[in-house]
Amino acid sequence: MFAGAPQYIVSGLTQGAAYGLIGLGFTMIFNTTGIINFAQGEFVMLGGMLSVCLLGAGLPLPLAIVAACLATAVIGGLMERLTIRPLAGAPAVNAVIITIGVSILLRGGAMLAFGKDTVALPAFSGVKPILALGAAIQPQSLWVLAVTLALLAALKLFFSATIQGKAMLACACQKKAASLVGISVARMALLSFAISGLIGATAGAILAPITMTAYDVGMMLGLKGFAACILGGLGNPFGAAAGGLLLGVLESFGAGYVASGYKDAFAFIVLLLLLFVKPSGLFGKAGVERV
Amino acid sequence: MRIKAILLALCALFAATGPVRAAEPIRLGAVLSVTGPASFLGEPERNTIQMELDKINAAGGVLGRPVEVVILDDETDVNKAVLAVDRLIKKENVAAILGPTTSGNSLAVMGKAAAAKVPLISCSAAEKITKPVNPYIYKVAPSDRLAVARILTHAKGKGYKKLAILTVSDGFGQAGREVLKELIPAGGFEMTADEVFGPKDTDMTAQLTKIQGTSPDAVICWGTNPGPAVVAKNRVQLGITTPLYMSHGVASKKFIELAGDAAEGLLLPAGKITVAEKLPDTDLEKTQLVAYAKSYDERFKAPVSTFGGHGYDSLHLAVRAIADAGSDKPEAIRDALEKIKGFAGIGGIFTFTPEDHAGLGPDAFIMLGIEKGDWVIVGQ
Amino acid sequence: MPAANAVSPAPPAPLLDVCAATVRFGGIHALTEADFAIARGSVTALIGPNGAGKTTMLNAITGMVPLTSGDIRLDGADIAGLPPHKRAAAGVVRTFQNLEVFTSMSVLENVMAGRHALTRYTVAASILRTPGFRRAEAACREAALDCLEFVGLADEADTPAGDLPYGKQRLLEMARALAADPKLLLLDEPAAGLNSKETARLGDLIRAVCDRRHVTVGLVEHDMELVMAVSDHITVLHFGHPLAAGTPDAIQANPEVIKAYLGEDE
Amino acid sequence: MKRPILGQNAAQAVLFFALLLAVPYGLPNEYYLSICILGSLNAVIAVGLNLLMGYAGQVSLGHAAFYGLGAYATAICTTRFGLPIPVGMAAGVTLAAAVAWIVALPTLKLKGNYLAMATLGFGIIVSIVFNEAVDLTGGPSGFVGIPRLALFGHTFESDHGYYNLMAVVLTLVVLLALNLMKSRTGRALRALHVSEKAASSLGVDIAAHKRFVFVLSAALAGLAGVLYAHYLSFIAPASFGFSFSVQLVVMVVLGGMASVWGSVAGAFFLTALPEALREFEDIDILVYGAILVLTIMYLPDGLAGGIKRLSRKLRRTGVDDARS
Repeated sequence: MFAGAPQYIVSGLTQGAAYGLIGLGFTMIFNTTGIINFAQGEFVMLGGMLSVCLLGAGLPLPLAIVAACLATAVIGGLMERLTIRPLAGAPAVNAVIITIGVSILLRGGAMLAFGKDTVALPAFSGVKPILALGAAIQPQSLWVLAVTLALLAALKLFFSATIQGKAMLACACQKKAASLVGISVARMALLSFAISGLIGATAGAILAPITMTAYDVGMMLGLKGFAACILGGLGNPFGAAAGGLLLGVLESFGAGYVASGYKDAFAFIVLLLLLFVKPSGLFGKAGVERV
Repeated sequence: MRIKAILLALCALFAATGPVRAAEPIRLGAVLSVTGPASFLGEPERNTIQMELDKINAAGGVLGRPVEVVILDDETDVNKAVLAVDRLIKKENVAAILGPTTSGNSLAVMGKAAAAKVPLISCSAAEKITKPVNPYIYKVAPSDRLAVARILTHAKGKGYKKLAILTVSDGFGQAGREVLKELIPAGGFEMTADEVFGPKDTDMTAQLTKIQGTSPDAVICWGTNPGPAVVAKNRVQLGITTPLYMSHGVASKKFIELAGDAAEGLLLPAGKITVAEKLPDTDLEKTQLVAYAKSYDERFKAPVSTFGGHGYDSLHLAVRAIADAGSDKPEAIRDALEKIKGFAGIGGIFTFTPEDHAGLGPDAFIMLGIEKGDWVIVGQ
Repeated sequence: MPAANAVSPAPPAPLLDVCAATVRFGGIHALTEADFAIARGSVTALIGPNGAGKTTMLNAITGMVPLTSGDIRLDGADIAGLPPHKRAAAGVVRTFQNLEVFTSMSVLENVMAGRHALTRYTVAASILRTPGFRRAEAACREAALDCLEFVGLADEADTPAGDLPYGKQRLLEMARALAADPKLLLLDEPAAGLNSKETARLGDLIRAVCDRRHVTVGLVEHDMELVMAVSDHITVLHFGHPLAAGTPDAIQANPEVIKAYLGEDE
Repeated sequence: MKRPILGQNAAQAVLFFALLLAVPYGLPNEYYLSICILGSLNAVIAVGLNLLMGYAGQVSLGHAAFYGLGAYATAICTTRFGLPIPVGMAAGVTLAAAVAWIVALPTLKLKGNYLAMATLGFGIIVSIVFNEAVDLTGGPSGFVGIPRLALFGHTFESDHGYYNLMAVVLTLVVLLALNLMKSRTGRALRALHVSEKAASSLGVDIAAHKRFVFVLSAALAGLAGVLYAHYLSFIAPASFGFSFSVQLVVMVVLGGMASVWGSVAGAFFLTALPEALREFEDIDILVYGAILVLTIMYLPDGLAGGIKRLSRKLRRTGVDDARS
């Protein structure tokens, strides 16, 4: 019965790491601005597509990826400045619609700029699988896990050791108080969108060699990232990463042991059950509503 | 650079100022999925129709009149397809409709076209489009049944007994799956696994591991890019060596580019256009295929694919029917289409009868292999 | 200010009788074995320093917070088990410390919403505009306008509630609560944020609610001047337990209360 | 100051109905009729969704699922089991309402982002079932051969006939919504949107009211699904997925939250927009996204809100309007 288990776990973790990274991007923005950014999936798509495009234009692979991530960070910042900033104070659902509008714009732009075909990024270090613990592991999967852990560590450092990091956390807890002590909430929001763009693009770039990418892969990836950070506890960066890994493995097992057609459905069924039982997610603390 | 057919239509209208009945253009309509998930099918179809239209009009059009095609993009969305067909019939009052690109949209608009007694030549392959026969509905894409038959004859030749199938969960995949589940047992094979993957899925190791568990002699993967390329790569990553057949859905250079080394040794049925130059000179359609492939490559700087061929066939069949009928009345075109025999198109030799509005025989597909990144003809 | 309060006659059975109410949030003991009674037709105040458990008591009575133990009787009936929305029908209605006015609706609609439990017609009736619906809706409008007049907001009936100044929104919340024809109206620091003139007018209104509309009033309030002027009876809470209960004069003279409030004088 | 509130809604509805009936005669040709039919179908859903989102403040990112449930229920009843069309229609509406009733209890305890996620997840699960349950729903290549609508012996063959039917249905739905909102239930829903605490302290059963409006909006979506299936006589899972749920939310927000007329306007505008953009070929997706972003930025409370603010400004040109 568990013949394929190691393989399911490996592919689940690889896929899950990417969901976790995307969830991380959601958390960055949610923590600082309270907005769920439905264009997060597009940041991931841009990471992949820009890397492929820059590679095609002659840049070496590592440089292409770094340039792509920085460009997406700039796009994230522009998005905050042009669309989110003027919206301060409008009802929350308007912010959701604006991010949906931006995701459509980014998708349309990518289609016109990169065309409609699926493209792939060459694997960072070859495709020869490494056979270990009864499963064939691609080198690229190790890159995905390694980069995810590196980013998590960098974020932990950023939040605990840098002023900007602490300032962003302050905005997350209490915007008014943060601005009272002189933190420019606006600049923190801009920073959060930029960093979230950077993280999303990184996820896109490291995933592209495995999953290939096209102008319209953003939406489903965005939804999975959103599910990951709800699973792990909205607002908790490490919860999002863990939620992503869990989501990936669940999908993989669901596809392997039950019915591959319903793979996506399992992820969302588990999510619904969790929402009904513990809305604050696995690692989030239940918010006490003051009467 | 893309001269939109509509603009063409407008200036043609203005040009034809005089009441001269003869110079008035023949109006055809096309509903194609130029954007959306099926854009890799619709875009080459649109490009081909525009290219061939310029050629036809340069050679004097048909019945001495220029031909124009109002091309509408349904974005692979069924509502937009219905609205587009409505517009073509009621607003553009076209004589015949080319497309839609996908089976789903074709099934959705068939009724409307037939009700308005306007002939429709679909560019999709689903058998349900022409079975049971609707007098006004034709299709140019070869049925999945023919592609499956080609694979199974090859598998029979190799002496395989146990086959596993892995199909994509969209219109194309489902149609293939139904025919596979019918013909595999009928062909005396044993179906060991029936797995599915999503059009946007990015990892099929779970399905392949499960299939490997049933130790089949060969696996048939039925889908269109990018899924099958992921399957091919996963197969190499898992170190699986069981022979893998692909469907004609990936019979394009794009697939080889995406799958990279993982495409090595794969087998798939394809229209002859894919290997136009490599065809033996005795082949009747070679000259036509090579000409089409070359001009498409020059104009659109992209390798040709069988999908573009559907655009070619639907346009040329319509023009041929207008010439045979000597009029652009929808009813006359419908009747003329039904009488077309031995028309050498890109998809194959078309012969329509009142009972068969698909018009293609088994010769539509030949078996191809992939060696060192290029196609190899494996045998008729 | 009304004349000094006459000493109330022998106390009739209390309208509200809270016995040994205990409320615990995790480790915090908000209320421990607290008894609290409100006599019918009286204005009874519940006072005490911050954190004494006043608002918790109010929330417990209105079902916003579950009782850990003890019981609450209204007019003899046990209401401890009722969900919050059933307590209004039982006759207990409250206002809130920080304003909870329905800003998206007009002033009149706010007060009509107050009569939710009393307007009797089915959803189908409201869709088909049956005569029964028309009568009930007109009656509801009538009663709502009457409450608005009572608090002096009659001519602002059609203004959006969000446009009213703070003081008037306080009055609106009162009118809305009155519209529910409660047996007991609980006011949660109604004087918060009001200037002295507005507080005085509030005092008259509270007396009027009790004397003219015959609604018993429970008042949680910090403004001692208002409490002493308006209340027939006062209960003092200290660390979640009643310290003393009696007439305003008795409470002012009670050493325990002074100690609790003003701390030990050396 | 006694304004007869009774006749006002009915009067507006009759005027609206007359306008709808007149529209076909103003159209250059019949092609635009099918846009009006699809527009009115979307309007029925949008009005229902606005009761849920605009009035009661409960966001739903999965309403296309109820639209699909209605469509597939009637398709399966009438085509696979050969039941008469009215039975299929009843089945469609009831199935959508029943599923909503079951899903409502656990879902509506949630708030804000969690509620959005739960409804989104529910919508995706249902669209996957449409796609995978091949022998029931015909799977990804869709469900063919749904009979044209036939009621009381009359089959609605022509688009014009179907449009007139839609005009009747949409007017009744609008009247239902207007009347409901101008009643005890409407006040309770708008109250709990602002403050659930205050509403429940006044006797409003929050859970019951949320479930009622959730089920009502689902039933209306189901009704639209039924009418869509019998209009197109073909349905495919792709039309009931997440992207259509998003379009519905945009119709409501663009039209104007808590405004029945706003959602009707939003629905027709967003149905006609892509058709009007067809001339732009590839870049219509860009134009659609841009219009979305700009409208939300410059008309935060939607078309209806903007018009209301404009009219209030015009009425008080003299008095400085404190709340801009």
